[in-house]
Amino acid sequence: MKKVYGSASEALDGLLHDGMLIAAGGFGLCGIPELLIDAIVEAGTKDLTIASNNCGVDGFGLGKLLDSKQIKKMMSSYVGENAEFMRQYLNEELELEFNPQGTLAERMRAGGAGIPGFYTKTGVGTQIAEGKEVKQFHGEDYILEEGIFADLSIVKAWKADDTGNLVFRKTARNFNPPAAMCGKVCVVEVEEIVERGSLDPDHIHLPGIYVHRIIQGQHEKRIEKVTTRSREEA
Amino acid sequence: MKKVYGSASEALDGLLHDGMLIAAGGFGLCGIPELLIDAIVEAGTKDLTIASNNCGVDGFGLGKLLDSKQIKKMMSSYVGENAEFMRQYLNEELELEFNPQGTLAERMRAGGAGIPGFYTKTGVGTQIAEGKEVKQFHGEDYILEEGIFADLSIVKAWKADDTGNLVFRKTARNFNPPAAMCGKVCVVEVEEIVERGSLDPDHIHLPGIYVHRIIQGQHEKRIEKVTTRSREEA
Amino acid sequence: MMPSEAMGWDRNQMAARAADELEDGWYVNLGIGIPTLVANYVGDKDITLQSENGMLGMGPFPYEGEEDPDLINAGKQTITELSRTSYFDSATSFGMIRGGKIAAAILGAMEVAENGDLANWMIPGKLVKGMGGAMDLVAGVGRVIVVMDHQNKAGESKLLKSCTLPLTGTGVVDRIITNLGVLDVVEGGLKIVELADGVTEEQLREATEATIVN
Amino acid sequence: MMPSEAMGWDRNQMAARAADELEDGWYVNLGIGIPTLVANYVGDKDITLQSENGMLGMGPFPYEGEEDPDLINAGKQTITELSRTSYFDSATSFGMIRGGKIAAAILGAMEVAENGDLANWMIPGKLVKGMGGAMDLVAGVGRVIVVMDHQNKAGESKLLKSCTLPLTGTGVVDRIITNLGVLDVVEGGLKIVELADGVTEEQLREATEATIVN
Repeated sequence: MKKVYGSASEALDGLLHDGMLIAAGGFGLCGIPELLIDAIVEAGTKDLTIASNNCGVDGFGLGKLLDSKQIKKMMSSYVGENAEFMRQYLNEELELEFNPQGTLAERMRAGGAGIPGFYTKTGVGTQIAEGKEVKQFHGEDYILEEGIFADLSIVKAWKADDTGNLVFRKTARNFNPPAAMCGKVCVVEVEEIVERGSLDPDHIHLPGIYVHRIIQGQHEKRIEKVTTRSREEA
Repeated sequence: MKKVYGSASEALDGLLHDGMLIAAGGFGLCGIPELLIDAIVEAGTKDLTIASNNCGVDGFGLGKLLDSKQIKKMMSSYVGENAEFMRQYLNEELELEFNPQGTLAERMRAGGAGIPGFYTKTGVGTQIAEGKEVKQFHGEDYILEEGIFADLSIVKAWKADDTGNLVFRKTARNFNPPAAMCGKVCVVEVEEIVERGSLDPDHIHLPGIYVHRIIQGQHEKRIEKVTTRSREEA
Repeated sequence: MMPSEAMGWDRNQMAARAADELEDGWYVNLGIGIPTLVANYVGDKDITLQSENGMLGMGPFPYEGEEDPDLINAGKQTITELSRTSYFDSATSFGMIRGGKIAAAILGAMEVAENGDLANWMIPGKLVKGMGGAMDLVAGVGRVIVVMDHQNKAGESKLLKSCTLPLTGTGVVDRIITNLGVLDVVEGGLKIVELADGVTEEQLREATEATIVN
Repeated sequence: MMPSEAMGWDRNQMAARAADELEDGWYVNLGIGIPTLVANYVGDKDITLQSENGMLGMGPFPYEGEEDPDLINAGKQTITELSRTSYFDSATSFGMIRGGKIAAAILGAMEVAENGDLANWMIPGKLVKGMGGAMDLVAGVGRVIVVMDHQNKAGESKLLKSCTLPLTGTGVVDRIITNLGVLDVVEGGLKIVELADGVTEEQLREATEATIVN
């Protein structure tokens, strides 16, 4: 069963349709599926709902899908690092569903684990709780949050073998595993495809069962906020 | 903050009380906290409720706590690999709450993740659903299962550093991470305590935040069912 | 009526027939008993076996002397790993089961009803060891295939109008492979897909309590 | 009334005072702004910092030229790792937050009410970027410590009878550290724990809208 594809466009072939729900990995610009986003821009798929913690920046990452007006709705915890997002949002060209960051991650993980709903204390008594069921456990209020079941997951990992076993690197792991889990189909871009058996089976972060298609490519890996200390501080 | 203790008894000092709920890692006899179980036998703590997938065998693992009649109730998916379990159960000396294996694992993980309840399709329409809330999502029935919040977790890992970062080995991982997560206090026994910094931070299975006390010791690691193939088959 | 063991497929033939159900690229969970034998018949197909205690890519039993106490399957037997193997914890393992990532489970059963209800975990009045992962599997995997003898030792049908034993899951079975043939759970009852070697449709119908539809 | 910046502790003194709240062995989450400075004052205490994008054991900023795009904190700044560091995914990260494993969060705020309500994520009519992980943190961690100026730029109290802005969490704040002193949320209102250098109780009371109890 061949999982390795030649390019991002090939890997997405047949998987895109207008109005679909896509779950995307990444936090800020760290660990984002750059190449797959570019291929979706190229494909021109419209009216997308995207579950992703953030929405990129002007001209990079998911920001590109904003520029091309392919996004109908974002499900995110923190957005607006780009002017185009705010312009479209204030003009009501873009819908926005705020999710607390942990609720968003857990909703993805829940969707992937066949859990349609779970209770959390996060957001109780706030705007986030509006319209949501409240239930008491052990004398305290919790709200019901629903699992996210995406049509497609787009994910960035560090290494993969050809069966789709994935390894991530440092904080670039972030939302990638939960995003991968919640999609009907999951397409992954990696920096390196390694030989089967070369990844220690104890150290695989996401087993190949979650991964349907893989591409290897070059990543820009742009840094959003370069912060350093001077060597004198040491 | 010293997490490393000299013996299982020392590591459990002050943590045991009659009637408490203990979550234990392990599957069958694989990856069980042998040394901590022995220390609880020695301590003589009574009326224990134990959440563990299985209950050991006669004279080994949790079976020892059955022999000493310290267990009041088991929360398990599969039991009775020992005669003493069945004797006590049929004499109504022992309570038993069956949980489907995945529900048990998820209940532990949920407790550790601050989720007091979640919905699952597992067990809908069966004895397991009796007395549990049923809710529809997307036109299908799901039942509500509650998170497990244990007083103490007892866990077996392969390696730890002194900050409690853990690595497990092969299928001995099993219930150990979810069991570790759901305890107010978590005590871990390992085969080896390694120097801080020698575990790759990308390959830590359970971060030290979940681990309060650690001991290093010798493990019998008994095999329940030795099965082999003859070399001629190859 | 004759006990069914005498008729149709033997255990290995049933396992071979069940292996035909598996498609290239599938991740599959095999129950204990006859389902375990299915692994011997997958041939060249790219099938990855899950062991629900926390492993994908389950290999064969080890050679004598190479048993590893940290490497067992869900039946607690010593096994080996493959080049595709990955390990994970029980919550993750059942996350993939509940989440529908396992394409198929092949399981034994005590009873199957014509509406797809399955009973395979307890007989009231007898010692009950528990459901283990069976309830999670039947509720979660993509396709549930039951492999079992068509009749019990008393010669009674195990394919029933409705189950008499406590259920493992309701409406969960997709296909049943018995020594007499292959049947699908469809609207209104069971549909005969295939007859075992030397078994007539009449023999199969006669050995079946469940409604058989066209 | 004078803007509060002129009185009491400066930003670094507030951060130093907040660092006194942390106990040996704690796992702690620091918000952006003044809370970030707290890391400079933990001294010899064994404190492990969480970055909620998936890291425990957050180290200092890298030296120039050693930035790693795969290693950032929750404020998206480049950082470094330590010998105790571990990485994990966002679901696991917020599992430990929601599950109460993080002993304390030190956060900034726009408003705190005398019942512990906290508002720090949006001002209606202004651009709203989102709550990020703030709602999860205040609902989940063991102890929520707010560090903020006592008054806003217009000289109005940020410690209120009830919040006017949309809430981040209800009844979640345990302790407030401002430039004027330290206050605890207790039954009936706020209790003065400590006065900042050169600040009198009268000055603090005058600068506070919330009920102050003994």
